[in-house]
This record gives sequence, C-alpha cells and structure tokens, in this order.
Amino acid sequence: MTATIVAFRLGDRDVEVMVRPLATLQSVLREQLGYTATKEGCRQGGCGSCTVLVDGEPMASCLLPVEDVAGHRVATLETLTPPEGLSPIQEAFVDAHAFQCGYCTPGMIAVATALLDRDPVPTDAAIAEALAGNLCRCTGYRPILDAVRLAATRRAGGREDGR
Amino acid sequence: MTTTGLHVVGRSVERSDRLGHVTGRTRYTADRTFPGMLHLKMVRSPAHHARVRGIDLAEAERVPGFVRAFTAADVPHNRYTILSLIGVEPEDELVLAEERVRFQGEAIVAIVAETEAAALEAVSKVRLDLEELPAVFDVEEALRPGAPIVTDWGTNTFMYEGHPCRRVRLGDVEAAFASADHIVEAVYRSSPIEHAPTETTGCIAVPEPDGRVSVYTNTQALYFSLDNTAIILQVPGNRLHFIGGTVGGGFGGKVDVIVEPIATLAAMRTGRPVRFVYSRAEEMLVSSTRSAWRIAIKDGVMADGRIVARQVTSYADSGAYSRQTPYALTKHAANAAGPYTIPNVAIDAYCVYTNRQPTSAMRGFGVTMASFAVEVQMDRVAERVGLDPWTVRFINAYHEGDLRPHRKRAEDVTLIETMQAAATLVGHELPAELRAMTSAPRPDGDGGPAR
Amino acid sequence: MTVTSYVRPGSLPEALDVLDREVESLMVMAGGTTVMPRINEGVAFPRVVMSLRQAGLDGLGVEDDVLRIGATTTLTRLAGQDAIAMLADAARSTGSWTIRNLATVGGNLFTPSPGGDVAVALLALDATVTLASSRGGRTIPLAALSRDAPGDRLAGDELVVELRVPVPRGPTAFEKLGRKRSDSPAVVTVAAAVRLRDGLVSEARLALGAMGPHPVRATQAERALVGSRLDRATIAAAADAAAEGGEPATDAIATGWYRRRMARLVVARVLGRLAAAEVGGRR
Amino acid sequence: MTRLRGIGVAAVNYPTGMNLGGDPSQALIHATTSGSFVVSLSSTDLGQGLRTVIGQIAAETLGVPYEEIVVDLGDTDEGPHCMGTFASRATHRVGNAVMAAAREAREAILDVAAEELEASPDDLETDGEGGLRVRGVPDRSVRIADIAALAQFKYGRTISGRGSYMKPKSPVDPETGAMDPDSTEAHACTVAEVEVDTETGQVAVLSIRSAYEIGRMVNPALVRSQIEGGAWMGMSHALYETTAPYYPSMDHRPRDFSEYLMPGPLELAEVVESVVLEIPSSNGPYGVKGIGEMTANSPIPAIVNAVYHATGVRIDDLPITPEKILRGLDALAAAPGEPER
Repeated sequence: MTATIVAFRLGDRDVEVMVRPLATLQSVLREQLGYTATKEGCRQGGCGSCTVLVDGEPMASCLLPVEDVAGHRVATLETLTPPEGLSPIQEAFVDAHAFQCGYCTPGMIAVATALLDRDPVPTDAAIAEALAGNLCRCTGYRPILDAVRLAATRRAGGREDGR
Repeated sequence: MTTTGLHVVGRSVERSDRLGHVTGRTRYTADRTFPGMLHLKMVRSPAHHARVRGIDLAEAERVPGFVRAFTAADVPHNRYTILSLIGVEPEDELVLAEERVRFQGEAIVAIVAETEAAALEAVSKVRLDLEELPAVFDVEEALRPGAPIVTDWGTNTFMYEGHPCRRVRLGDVEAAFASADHIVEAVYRSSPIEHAPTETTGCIAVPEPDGRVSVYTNTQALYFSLDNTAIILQVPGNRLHFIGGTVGGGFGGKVDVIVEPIATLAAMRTGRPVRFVYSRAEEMLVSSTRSAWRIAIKDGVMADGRIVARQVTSYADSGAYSRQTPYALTKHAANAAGPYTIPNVAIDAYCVYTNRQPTSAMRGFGVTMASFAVEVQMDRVAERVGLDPWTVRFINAYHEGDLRPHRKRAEDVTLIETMQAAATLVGHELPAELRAMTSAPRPDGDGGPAR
Repeated sequence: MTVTSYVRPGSLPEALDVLDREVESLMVMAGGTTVMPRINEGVAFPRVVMSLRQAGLDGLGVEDDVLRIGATTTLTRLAGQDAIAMLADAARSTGSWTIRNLATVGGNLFTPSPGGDVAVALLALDATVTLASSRGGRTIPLAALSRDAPGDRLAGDELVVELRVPVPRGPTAFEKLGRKRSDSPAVVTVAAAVRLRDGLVSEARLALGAMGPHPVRATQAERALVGSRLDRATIAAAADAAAEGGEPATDAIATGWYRRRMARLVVARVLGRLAAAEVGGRR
Repeated sequence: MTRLRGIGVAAVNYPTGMNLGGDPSQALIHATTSGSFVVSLSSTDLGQGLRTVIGQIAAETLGVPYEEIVVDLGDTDEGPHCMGTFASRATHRVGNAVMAAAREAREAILDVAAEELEASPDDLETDGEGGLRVRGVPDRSVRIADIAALAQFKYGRTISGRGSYMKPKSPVDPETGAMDPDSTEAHACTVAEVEVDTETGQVAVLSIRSAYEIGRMVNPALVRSQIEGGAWMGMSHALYETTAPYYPSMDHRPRDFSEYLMPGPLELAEVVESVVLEIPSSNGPYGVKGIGEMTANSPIPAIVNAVYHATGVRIDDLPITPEKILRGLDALAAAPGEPER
C-alpha cells in the first residue's frame, strides 16, 4: 500500500493531501481537512448529505475516490459560505425555515447552488427533481423547496411571494 | 405587550442554531476526530436464533491494523439495563452475546482497529461456530403452543405483574356487547418502521488525562446513557462525561443505549479514542425499529352511534429483546380506546418476543398505531350505523373530567373544538348540533358519559 | 487495510494490462455507484480497485447514424444528448442528480435488477457492445450480453469499451414505473422501438427491466406485434405476452405479482405512445 | 386510466410526557456580569428547536430580551439532570424546570434591585425588555443588566436560579390498568384528500389539512415545522415505509434508501395546511403541551379512510401498497355489493 499525494482546489484554496488508496473525497474532507459540513448519512450514495460540487457538478462524495478529483475544483458548504454573512441561498434557507436538525442542509444547499447556477429560475418540478436524491427526515421537504424558490426569486429580483 | 401579556413566548423568534445549520458549522457527534482514534465494528450474528459454540479470532487478529477484540467476558456487567434504571425489568439483553443469539445482527464480538477498513476486514475474518435453533418471526405464531421460546423466562410475552399483557378494565364489556345493537370488529396490522434519522447513531469515547472518559454521543438522553454506561462498565458515574445535545434527527431511535457502553469500554481498555458509528445498513437491519403491531378491536355500538363497549387486543412485536417496548405497551394501553368516552372497555396489550431485530421507542411511542386502528375503526362504526364520520366522533368524544379507561380523569380536553376547527378549515359544514357542542364537563358532573 | 492499490489507467491498453496482471481480488469500477457502497460497508474486500474514469472511454457522438457511447460516459451526459431522445429519458429516470453525475452507461449494464434502466433502453435500440481485451476486440449484440447474468458473458480479461446504438428510424418510447417519481428503483421499466410499413409493424423490439434478473427482450410480445396494426387489440395481446413472459422477482420494491401486472399496463402505455407517435408522424 | 378521489378524517389525542420512574428535568440559570443569562441543561436538541424555545421561556420569565439568553445544553458536566428528549416531554418538562429556575433568578434580581432602588421587591415589575421599575413610578427604573453588574461588584450576590420539574412515578394497577401515565393531552384532527390510480394502485395525497390544539405555542414557526414535517412522515408511514415488506417474512428487508421507501420531494401533498388553537394547558410552562411526536399520527388514518372513501377498499394493514389497493379493487370487482365487514 502506498499513500498518494493528491492536489485539488477547495474553494479558493489549493490543497494537497496524502491519502490511502481509494480514500473517498468525503473522508478526506472530513477527517484530514476538517471540512465537516460535508456529512456522512449513508455512504451508499442514497441520502445526498455528502453532496459536494466538483467543477460545479453535484456529486456524492462518499462514492468518489479523492484521487479522481485531483486537479479539479471542489466546493463544499464551507467554501460556498461568504467570509461574512450568508449567501442568498443560505439566507433563503433561514427565512423559509428549511431545516430542523440541519444534517441534510449542506447537501441540500450544494444541490440548490448547482441548480440555480444552471437554471436561475427553475420550475417547482425542476427544484423537486434536483433535490430528489437528498433525504430530509424532519421538514417534509416543502420548506426546502420554498427556500430554493425564494432564493431564485430574490436573485431574479422578483416578488418573493410569486411562484 | 401582546394580547396575551407575553413578550417573547408566542413569537416566532429565529432559531438560535440557524447560522450553524446553514453554514455547515454545527458540530455533530461524528464531525469530531481525535489523534489516534480507533474504529469499532461489530461481529454480528448471521443466524436468527442460534447457540454460540465457538468464536475463532485467530485470522481476524492477523489483519493489519487490528488492535483488539472484545467478547462478552470483557464486559464487566454484560447486561443492557435500559429501563431497569427506572425499575422496569427484565435485564434480558446482553452487551455482547454469550451462549445464545436471538436475532440476525446481534452483536457478538466488538473489534477495534486503526482504520475503519481494517476493522471491517477483521470483522469479516472472525469465524463463528453457531448451532442454529428454530426461530419465530410473527407475533401470533410466537404465542402458539410449541413456538420456539425467545426469552429466558419461558414465555414469549413480557409479564406485567403476573399478567402476560398490560390490562385495562372499565365496566363490563361482555354485558355491553350483549345489549349492543351492533358489533363492529376488525383487525389492524402495521409493519415495522425505521427511524431513518439522516445522522446515524454513534459516539466517540475519548480517554482524558484525569482518568475520566469523555463520550461524544448523539443520544437523545445524555444522563440516561451515562448512568447505563456506568452500570455496564461498573465504574462510578463521575468517571464519565457525556457530551452531545446536537442531534441529526432522533425520532426515538437514539434513546437506546447501544453504542456508548462498548465504545467506552474499548476506550478505557486501549487508552485511545474509539469511534463507533452505525453504518446505514446497521441502522436499518440491526438498530431498533418501531414495532410491528396487530390490533384487534371489537366494538359494541348502539343504533344511534354511541359506542358502549370497546375491547382491544394488541400485540406489539418487541423483537428479540425488551428495550423500551414493554413500556410502549403501557402507554398504548392508556390510549388504545382513543379520545372517546366509552363506559365499558377491556384492553389486553401484549409485548411479544420474536427472533426479529429489537424494537423500541419511536415517535408516537405505542400510540401511533393505536390511533391508526381506532380512527379507521371509527369510520367502520360510522358506516355500520349509517352516520357520517364526523358525527360518530363528536357523539363519542371525551369531555373534560370524563373517566378514561385507565381511570384517569381527562384533563385539558379539546377534541370537539379541534374537530370543529378542522371542519371549518376544510369547509365542511357540520350540523348545528355538532357546532354547538363543547368539551366542557358533562352536566351530570360525575364525569361519566351522559347517557 | 483492505485496498492496497487504487489504479487509474490513463488509456485502454493500460487498463487491459492491469486486468491481465491483477486477476485476484481486483474490482473494476467506472462511476463507483455500485462498487463503492460495497467497499464502504465492508461487503467487498478487493485488494486492487481499478477505475476506468481516466481511461479515455467517455466518448459520445453520432457517426454514420450510429450513436457511439463510451462505456464511462456518465448518465448526466447521456441525458444531455439529443440524438436519441429515448436514451436521454432512460438516463434521466435513473438515480438522482448526484448519482447520474457519477454513474456510467457501461456500469448500468451490470447494475443488478431492478436497476439497469438505461440497459433496457439500449436493448430496445438493438445496441451492440464493443469489448476489448489484450487478445483483441469483439462486438456482440447487447442482447447476447444480457441473455444471462451479464458478467458471465464477459471473459475475465475483457472490458466493455463502447456501446453503439443505431439511431432509430421509427418511433421509440421509454417508461419507467417506480414507487416514487424520481430516484426510485423500477417496479418495471419498458422500452420499445418499432418500424412501421403501410401501417403495419414491420420490426419491433420491446425490452423490459425488473422483469427478471436482468433486462430482457419480450420476444413473444414482439412476435405479436410484427405484421399487425398498432391497434388496441394488438397492443393488448403484446402487453399480455410481455407480462406473461417475464420472470419478475419479488423484492423490497414490489412483488412479482405486482410487477407482472404493471408490466402489462406499462407495455400497453408505451405501445400506445408509439401508435400515437406514428399517427402524429404521418400527419 | 381512472383516478378516484376521496376524503378521510381522523381525530386523535396525544399525551404529553410519561411518568417513567419519576420523570424529572432540572435547570440552572445564572447571570453574567453584563446581564446575559446562561441556562445550563443536560438536555438534547434533536432539531425540533429546544434551544430556541427554552431561550424564549427563560427570557419571558426573567423579563429580558430573548437575545440575552444563552442556552448551554448537552453536557453532563455543565447541566443538571434531564431525563431526555422523547415522549413529547422536553418543552413541557424542561420548560417547567427552566421557568422555575428563571423565577428564582428573577427574585434574586428583584432583591438586588430593591436594595438599589430602596423599594420593596413586591413593588417592582419587569417590562419584558430588560428593564425594571417601581410599579407606578416610571422614572424609578433600572436595567436588569445594570443590576446584574451591581450584584457582582457592589453587593457580592449571585443572581441565579435552580429549577426542577418532575412528573411523579405512579404505579399501574395490574388488574384494572388504573394509572396516571402523562401530564396533559394535545389534540389533532386531520382531513386528508387522496387520489387513487386504479390501474397502478398508487395513491397520491392531494392535501393534508389539520387543526391542532397543543396548548400555548412558544414559537409558532417551530410548531408549523413540526406539523409540516409530521404530515410528511405520516404520509410516509401510511404509504411507503417498512423494514419488513412482507412481515413476518424476513426476506427483502431494506438496507439502503433505494429499498427503504419514503416519499421524495415529487410525492408531496400539494396542500399541507393547519390551524392551531391555543388553549393553555393546566400544567405546562405558559400552558404548553407537547407537539413533537403527534404530528405523524392523525395523517395515517386520515389517508387510510380517504383511500376507502375513494375506492371502497379498506386497508387494515400498513403500509398501503399499490398492490394492496389493486387486490382490494379486484376483490370488489369479483364480489360487487358485498358489504364490507
């Protein structure tokens, strides 16, 4: 067994980590880099709580060997959070009461970010479809869908009660 | 000042944890890592019911990264105490199995290793010599003569002060059935259900320089977990420090004290931090679920819709061990007649053992499936007597001060007002006599139904 | 430590070389969506894991009316192509966004039932599979690959490198019924492609997913279609034949009984859509 | 394709707390030099928002702004005993304990303030915004924050409070079941509307509309969160969830979220609506009752009853799978007019 050095871009940082063979991006973020916003909900690819963005694409970091992101851009909720204050999506999650226990929230925000980057004014169905792989056991989802819609509406400068 | 005279109670102030949650900086149990942390994984029974004849660790010990294995002999007081802390017996479950395993997935050997992968591989290398025994998986089959016996005390039911079920008795159901215009009977069933919190159950036990152990855990009940761990490890409570309070969803599944004792033991014996966090498959296949229920209801009903007798026979599948399920049956029994005042009630609520994964507390503990059964039954009653579903609920609804089947006077009762509000919400026009009803104490003042 | 080496060959020859050298305890993965959970959970203990992600097998393009899909093309990418709409539908119906960004078309051929929705569509499209080994390459119909458990048809030193899908000339349709509308394993998956001549079906391929251990062609139903008009009676007969022909399993999602019944329904719906498309197409 | 619609109703009670072996929770409060108050607990927040509602109860009782409260929970070295967060007990039990602790701390404030203002403690009142005044004499007022500082540096006194609340254990009579198992009863009535696809047997929940009576709401937004999330969980229990799809068979038990079915964001009821009656309970802090668990309960039978109303198929066996609907419809078709028993 040989450890490998992997370099990638984490937000606006260049990071280098020495990893065991097949170490997942999830485990490296959480255990080696201390980026624990990326959660561990199932490690089966089924709950979405470990979702990160790789080159802007949402991916299950529990299924992704970190060596495969060498040279790529990785975004986690830490890197999606502005130095001061909150991003519009984060603000919308607060305003729409889109969490209870908070454990699914980082994955939800990662997917929402990717969605709004591609589709700034998504339909309700597109929001729901985008989040279908992210489990929330507390809220019943509607507040989360509301939050994404609210963020989209605010970014588009529209009325907040408009649907 | 608000109309209530209150300043902040009643206001939707923003959650104090909102910033942590939306930035991912809220710290959950498994977000912590410690230098030198070991990983604990369980060797679990592949059999549903078996005698343990031998455990061979030789191959597992050769796995690189293997640190130590723990078997039953290593556990100072190898009994899950759970409810015995508050005087509810029996201590029927072991921390690690001894001679017998009673469900597929029961913990037999705990292995700690340098990495999780090493722990998993070592687990896969443990050879178990098991002699399979006949198993039973259904609550009613478990009660038939000749069924395999799951427990140590010779029956597959929990014994409630000499009775095989939690009993509630009010009035005389048989006499009331005899005089009732209709008998309405049905049996209701439900499947076991997983809590499925997004964060799986887990803890990290960390030895401290002063000889204490800090246990970071997502338990729903810190002192409950601490006190039970102290008993199992036979150490004074002051050696333990439990830290948590931020939980990624509980729903009752994190009231069992399963992960903390063995992780704490491993930390004390190895002198190193030990992490024991359930995989999702463990959460689904091994951790407690909501019980499967079978609830038979027999109602005696008068032609005008009054229910004069209700007999409920309930079986909750406790799985192989008690955990909190015997208590669930007591709570069930207090609520199994529903929010209705019925003069004659007989409830027999059985906590039944089978060779399934244990069941325990879950949101709605003992009541959720009672509500399902009773409320579907109310529609059956309504249909039989030709009343609409609202009316039959109103005329049987309990009132303030009514005597409930478990002989507690009903307090803070507002069922009628709540139903009126629901009817208004959905635009269902109630007849004038139902609109005029209130939950106020009945005029005869005896708290019994006015009949 | 279980995995001693994670190999990421940068080309097909390198990958085949690894395959030749590492016969014992090697797991090959593309997107990792089925392999990684097994390793994470301690169900599988490979010594060497080879990822094909960098092996240059992710091409996607139409050449001579044939859509060539590299084995490691992700489902997200397949969902984005517009050469064959049915394949995009099938890709979109699979998993969640985070999974589609990882999962590959080649991997989908090996996903156990009730998975493999894209494979069902490929089967109806008469796709061929290009296999490579250090001994050389060969191309076989996907139907041959999936006649038995797919792994059995693949020699130990072979890799799936490409799928070739003739762009269909007639109408096609795909429908997946799950217990949920998205990110749901299939109750049943149906894909169909037909050619019509003078209002009669001249060629029909009907593929079913979750109606057996792997995707299958409903050959009895296809026979019921060929030579007939796509009318109500023909559709009903084909749907019956398709439903009766499968060997649907019972699992956590559905019973075999329910699957068979839904196969009848969904096949009829899919064929109904083809009939409608044909009417629309002639206008 | 036929879609049948139906409406079902269900009304439920839910008890707040249990008696366990005696069911206590305890709280400590102390003031800091700057007039913040630290509430020390060993309780746990599962995500329902206990930290927040406890802060509100403490602020209300102390008469200070919510922002002045620091809730420190989840540590057995720092907070006194709490039985735990379950049985819809936390807001009721912990809230009562915190209220008692806050009352004691408030008395300590009033004692110091009385000395400072040369008034009787009985003549002092708080304004709920951090101020204290002599009743009827508006210009004789002080900030509680200043009193906290004076207590530390001028009077050498503690401003602190201890609080405990316990539901005493009561035995169950083994013959009659006579018992006192809980503290109060909350209520809900849910009306669900469903649409059943008679070809697939699949049920879509169109609306879940409920009235709740849960005593006083400490935080209406958090109450709505429980109702909304519970409605989803109830729908999930009614239509999807099982760890044993073919109980008592041990086959096909789910091990991941593709096999363990729960409704996703595309399966939500279009409408989840509620009204909440506020009728204070007799023994909860500010009249609260527990709402944590009950919100998943009434949707289940309401959905089952709605399915019957839509189809004539009475499902007595949860979850309602599409197969059970189809088999029920088949049975009805085979024996039309057979009275349902």
